[in-house]
Amino acid sequence: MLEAFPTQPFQVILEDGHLRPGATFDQTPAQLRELWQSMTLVREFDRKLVTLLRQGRTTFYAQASGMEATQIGIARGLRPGHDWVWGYYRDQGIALGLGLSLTDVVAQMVGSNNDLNKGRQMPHHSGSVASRFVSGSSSIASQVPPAVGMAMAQSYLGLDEVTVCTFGDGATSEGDWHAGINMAAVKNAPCLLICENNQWAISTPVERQTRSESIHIKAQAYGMPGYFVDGNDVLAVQQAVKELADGMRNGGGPALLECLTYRVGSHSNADADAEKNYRSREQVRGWTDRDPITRFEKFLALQGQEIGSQERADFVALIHRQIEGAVQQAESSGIPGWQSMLDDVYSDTPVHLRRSYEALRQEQSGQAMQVQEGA
Amino acid sequence: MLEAFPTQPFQVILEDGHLRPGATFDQTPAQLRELWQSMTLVREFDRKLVTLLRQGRTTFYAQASGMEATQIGIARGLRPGHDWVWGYYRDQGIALGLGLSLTDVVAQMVGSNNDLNKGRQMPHHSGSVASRFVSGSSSIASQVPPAVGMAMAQSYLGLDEVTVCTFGDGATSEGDWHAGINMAAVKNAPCLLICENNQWAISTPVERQTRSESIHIKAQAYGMPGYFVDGNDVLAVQQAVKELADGMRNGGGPALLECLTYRVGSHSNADADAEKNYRSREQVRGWTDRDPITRFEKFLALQGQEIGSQERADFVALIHRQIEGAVQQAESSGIPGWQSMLDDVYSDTPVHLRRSYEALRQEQSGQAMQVQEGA
Amino acid sequence: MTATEEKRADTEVQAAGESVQPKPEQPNPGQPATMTMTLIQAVNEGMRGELRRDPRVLVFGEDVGARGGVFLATAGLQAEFGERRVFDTPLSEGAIVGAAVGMAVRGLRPIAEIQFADYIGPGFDQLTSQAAKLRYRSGGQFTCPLVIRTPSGGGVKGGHHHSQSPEAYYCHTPGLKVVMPSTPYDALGLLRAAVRGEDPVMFFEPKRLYRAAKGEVPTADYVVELGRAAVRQQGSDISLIGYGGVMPDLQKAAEALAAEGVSAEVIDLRSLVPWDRETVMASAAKTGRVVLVSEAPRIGNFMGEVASSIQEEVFDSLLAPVLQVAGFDTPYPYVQDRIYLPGAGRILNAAVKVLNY
Amino acid sequence: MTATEEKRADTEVQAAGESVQPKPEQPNPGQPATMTMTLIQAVNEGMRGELRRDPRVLVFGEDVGARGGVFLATAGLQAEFGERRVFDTPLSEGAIVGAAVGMAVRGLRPIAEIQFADYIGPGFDQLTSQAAKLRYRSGGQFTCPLVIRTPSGGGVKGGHHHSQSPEAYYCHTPGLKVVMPSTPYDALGLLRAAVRGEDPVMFFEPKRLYRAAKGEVPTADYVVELGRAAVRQQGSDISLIGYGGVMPDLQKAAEALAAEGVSAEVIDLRSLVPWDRETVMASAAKTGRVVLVSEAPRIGNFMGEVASSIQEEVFDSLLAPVLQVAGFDTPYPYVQDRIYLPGAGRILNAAVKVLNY
Ligand SMILES: Cc1ncc(C[n+]2csc(CCOP(=O)(O)OP(=O)(O)O)c2C)c(N)n1
Ligand SMILES: Cc1ncc(C[n+]2csc(CCOP(=O)(O)OP(=O)(O)O)c2C)c(N)n1
Ligand SMILES: [Mg+2]
Ligand SMILES: [Mg+2]
Repeated sequence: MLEAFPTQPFQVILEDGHLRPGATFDQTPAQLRELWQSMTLVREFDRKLVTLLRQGRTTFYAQASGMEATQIGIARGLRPGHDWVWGYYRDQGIALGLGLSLTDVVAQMVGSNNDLNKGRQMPHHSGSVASRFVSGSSSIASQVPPAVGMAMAQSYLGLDEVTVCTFGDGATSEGDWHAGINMAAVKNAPCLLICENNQWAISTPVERQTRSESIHIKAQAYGMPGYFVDGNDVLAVQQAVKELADGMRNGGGPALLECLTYRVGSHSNADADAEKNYRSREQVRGWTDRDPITRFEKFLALQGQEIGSQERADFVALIHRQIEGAVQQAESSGIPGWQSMLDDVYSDTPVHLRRSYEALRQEQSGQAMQVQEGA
Repeated sequence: MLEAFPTQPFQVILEDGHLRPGATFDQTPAQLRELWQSMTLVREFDRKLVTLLRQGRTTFYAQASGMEATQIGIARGLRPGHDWVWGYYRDQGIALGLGLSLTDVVAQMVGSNNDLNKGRQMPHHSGSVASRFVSGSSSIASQVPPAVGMAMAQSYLGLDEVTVCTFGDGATSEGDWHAGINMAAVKNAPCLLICENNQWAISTPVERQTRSESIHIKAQAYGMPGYFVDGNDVLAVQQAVKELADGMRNGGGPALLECLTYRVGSHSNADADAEKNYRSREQVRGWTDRDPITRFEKFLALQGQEIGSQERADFVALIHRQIEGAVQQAESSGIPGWQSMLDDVYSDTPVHLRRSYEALRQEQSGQAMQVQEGA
Repeated sequence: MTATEEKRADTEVQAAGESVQPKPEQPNPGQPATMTMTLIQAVNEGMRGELRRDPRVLVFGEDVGARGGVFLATAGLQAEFGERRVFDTPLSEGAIVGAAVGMAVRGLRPIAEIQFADYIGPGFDQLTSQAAKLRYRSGGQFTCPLVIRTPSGGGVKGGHHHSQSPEAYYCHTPGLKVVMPSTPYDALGLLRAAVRGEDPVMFFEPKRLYRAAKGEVPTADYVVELGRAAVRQQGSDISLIGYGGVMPDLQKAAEALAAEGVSAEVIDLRSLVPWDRETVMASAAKTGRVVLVSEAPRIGNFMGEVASSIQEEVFDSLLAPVLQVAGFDTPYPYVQDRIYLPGAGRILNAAVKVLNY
Repeated sequence: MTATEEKRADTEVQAAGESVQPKPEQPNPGQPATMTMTLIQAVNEGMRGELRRDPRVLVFGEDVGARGGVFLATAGLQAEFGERRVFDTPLSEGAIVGAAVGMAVRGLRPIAEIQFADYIGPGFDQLTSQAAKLRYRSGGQFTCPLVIRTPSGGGVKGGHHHSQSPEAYYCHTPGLKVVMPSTPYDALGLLRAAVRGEDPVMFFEPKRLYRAAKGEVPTADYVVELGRAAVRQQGSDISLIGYGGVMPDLQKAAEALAAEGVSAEVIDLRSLVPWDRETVMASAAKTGRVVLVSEAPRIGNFMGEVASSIQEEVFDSLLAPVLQVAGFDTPYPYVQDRIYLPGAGRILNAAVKVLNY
């Protein structure tokens, strides 16, 4: 049983890869390998996408590197396709973990015709109704009240689903974060609110985001339990999420869970140059030394399930091939045309949009004059 | 020294009027009498204004009855005209306590020509720059971020002022409440955030406003001390406010102070009939039995400073006469004319408002046609 | 997730979904064909009917439960449908609007009340970032059919926070539909259409007509489709076009004109997004003279779009400029409440200007 | 409070106030008369100059300190003026706008950055309930001169939360002034006017012109008064009127028209509230043909007000309907970014329609 408001984060695997004395786990060797694979997938996805960005094949990228244990732990603590997740832009690891295919996630990053979102959002806004991973809004913390509302619906409908809502440490300063969490508490909505505390919000460190001693302690303001796990320990995150989600299925109320981790990459490619102005390489290095995948590999080795170097190389190569395939698939599927720009505003097409459609049709079919465009 | 996060509210005067063992106070007998007078003024203001409302001489009224110790305690804990207060609509007691005259407060209630706000707001939105009591907005909790900004300015300017921001229990659910308080903590702004917890927000009891065990405990979410006083004990409120404000003058950071009290009147006259649908007379009676003025009178008697019945009657009569005078003064000052409607939108009068002015001038001088108005 | 799990999950949800399917509205043979009611009774009836018809409908907001709402729009609903379906929320418009979005995504039909339109502000980001864009941004995968009901407009001497007409903000937010009835018939019909539709709808209720607007309403089920204006009075000389709280003033101005032998067409837009271009253009083309009336501040109000569109589309038919009668570009005042509002006199003046052009 | 206390309090404040009085801008004799800069450099220079001139000026927002803002608009300011005057805030637009209001009431001159105009939403209530109404509601007792700077508009393939043009919301909020420069000269001059003025100003910066718009800027102190449009090109056949990011497209369309022998007048509104009715009406009356261009969604955008006003005021001079070229009534798209934006072609088409009318 997870303890609320602990002083130290809950761990299953110690920094050196040993099982914490007293800790247990019930994953089969195959399941443990799957965790490693999923985390590695997220890491390699970052690497590959940064390369693609450099090649000009995508326009924007924000790494989840360093946060793989948190994101895969969350996904693996849930019942995918059953529980719902309202995440945020950096949650590609959760998306992949919940079963969105590489094709889906890559298509969204490219905004191609095979994007489930029809190319309507910038990269990092995947969504899939089949995976119950809701296409997010860029507006920080705006996912919190809707996630709570969804949990209220689940409880009204008597479903045994839970809704997970994830957000960064920066998000905790927004008014809607508070508004939503307070509502969850008052309505006892089965919403698991998870902070992926990577300690930075662009250039603002968490100490200048809030003066509270931690994020999870904020749960006290809502009469809700606050839990704290080592976000670089995939087994700890998975166990915590599973325990809390299962508690909610059985009528339990909401909880706030803080996963302490670190963003080892830059905020996004747009931030890569500026990063040196606000954080030291030493701080980053301190956290790359605490890499969640490396820690898990040490654990596997200590459990006699070492990842061999050939196995690793093969798996990484496989992922890169798959991503390359997904990119090619996206690219060859083409980009949504002008017509799609006018769809899905409403369930129907009101007269003003029909008129826009007609005007654009004429323009795009060359019936209108053209002026040479370009800078 | 006030203790942060206590389990029981801080008291100086016990329910039966005895001084709490160990408690002290330093008011002179004259100052104690003044406290009684100020609380009685607030009480009688409610009575008289309700009468005026019935007579159709005002349009709206919201009683502070039951909350006099909180409001007068706050005003008397501050340096009036020096410290600033961002209050809310029910703070007529603070306004009067800070030195707004009955004329000022009544004129605002009437919206007459002698209203400092020029009749621009509905009743209950007094403001006076001389008293540093800011004309408020009806939008609940919207005063919190500005109050914090003002405190930031005070600290930037090196002033020894503090800003007090008051709000109801209901206000604590709003996003801006959180946004502002978090900012105050991070910026260490000398802002004293005071919740007048009267346990109801219209028909919503505080238990359905939040599930936290108290309001002051919410301070933990901001790494800020939370204090708790008996809001029906004027000496406790005054001492707490003074101690906290003085601490801030000397470089201390913000604090959250909860004054536990009760709204014994209806939310407003608009709510008088509906009240029976949501709260029991027993609950109200339980709290009228704990009346803050009665308690203070018992205390005075035990201190050998009893309020004689003649003294009381004379003082009450005086107040009613003064209020009646203020009402007559307001009524005879007239109502701001149409021109005033177009002033003070900006520091200057942009062309579109000059045009409106011209159009209205024509209309109001009868150069435009008239249609018989009225239902 | 294995295929079996997937199957089971689906079945569960469907089962839950089935238990909350709407029932067809049943005709009641004993009932009279119409009833007289006020606008607020129609709103109340509208919610009651939808709550009865469709178990997916929930009603919530600040003080809507035992209190029945500060205007009593929800009076009696909690008593009839219980606290699970009609409930109070904490004092947070962000939470209210946001919760409605999430409920709608999960298959419910939330009707949320914002106590006054002046207080939507804290829920603004939820409306513009979440409700308005969810369908679009997800390529139609996720939708949020919901209704935000809120009393709006002036005339109750409530000062600026109980009198504003903020509808233009939401009209300028693609993805939201916006309506404002001015009669009990329309209130009931539009509310049903909004609840049964698939889009987020801002439902503004002109509070000064809550009890002032009375009318006959069919007892049988009907809807008023969004996007259709109502021609309140046919006319040939001039078109007076408005919506919401100003409608009685338009009627009064039309009567005054009639007394002078001028035949005014009176149009109630009812629905702002989408708005009924066809009816408006036909009228403007017919009369060639148009006065647009709204009580919202002039700059950027919704009638700017209507004026701009009319002159774009029927320029040659216009015999005079399209004039606007609007609120002033000031915060809504307190003591000058009645001066601020358009009113029949100002409408008549504009009409005369247009007629004498 | 006793009279002595009152006196003392006043003196203290004055003393504090005195220490933060602005210095008059000093001419620098060694400087060249003008400098070339980009729009974002002008914004940066504007803040630097005001920070130097007036100790009451503070600059804050998300990531504006060490990071220098995500567009580097505040680059170098914290290094020069320290963390007391240029600082990062928590991630909360409500707190940022609200804090600016409170600071301004206490005598400071806050310049707050909202990272993208799309993120003003959480600060909407602070803007509309507090900033816009404080002077009015207090009868002029309290005022809040402040500037909210924010990058807005599309063309950077940022999807709907990095591309929107929400200025109409604020234009429709009496009490706020609203400007949007499209040149470095105007950016610097308007920013100074905004900071030195006594009102809350929404200062929208068309982000796609941040580096694309380059120009000569005087090194001497000057301001661009709010409420004055700039006639970018005199012309006699048609008026092309716009503001912000679309201005280069208007110029391009005007060039294309010139090539066909059509003389277009090009007007940059620069200031939306108040807007320059005089210049616009004079131009419309002169040419009789007007195209209004804005990239905001059409319904309820600011140009609706301009169109409505033009036809009201110079109806008889109009030779054709006033046409609008605007954004579409959809959430701002991602992949069709360039199709969504007006662009010179669409402006030219509208111009030709108007000319051939
Ligand atoms: C309402 C809002 N304000 C500002 C932004 C701009 N912004 C994008 S990411 C970000 C930092 C978020 O930090 P955090 O929540 O900690 O998430 P992280 O990026 O660290 O995963 C900001 C300020 C935004 N997207 N939404
Ligand atoms: C943003 C906003 N939403 C709703 C309202 C309507 N309203 C006025 S008073 C009130 C209850 C406030 O309760 P509380 O904060 O406890 O103060 P109290 O009236 O008890 O003193 C509500 C909901 C408002 N004024 N502002
Ligand atoms: Mg972070
Ligand atoms: Mg209360």
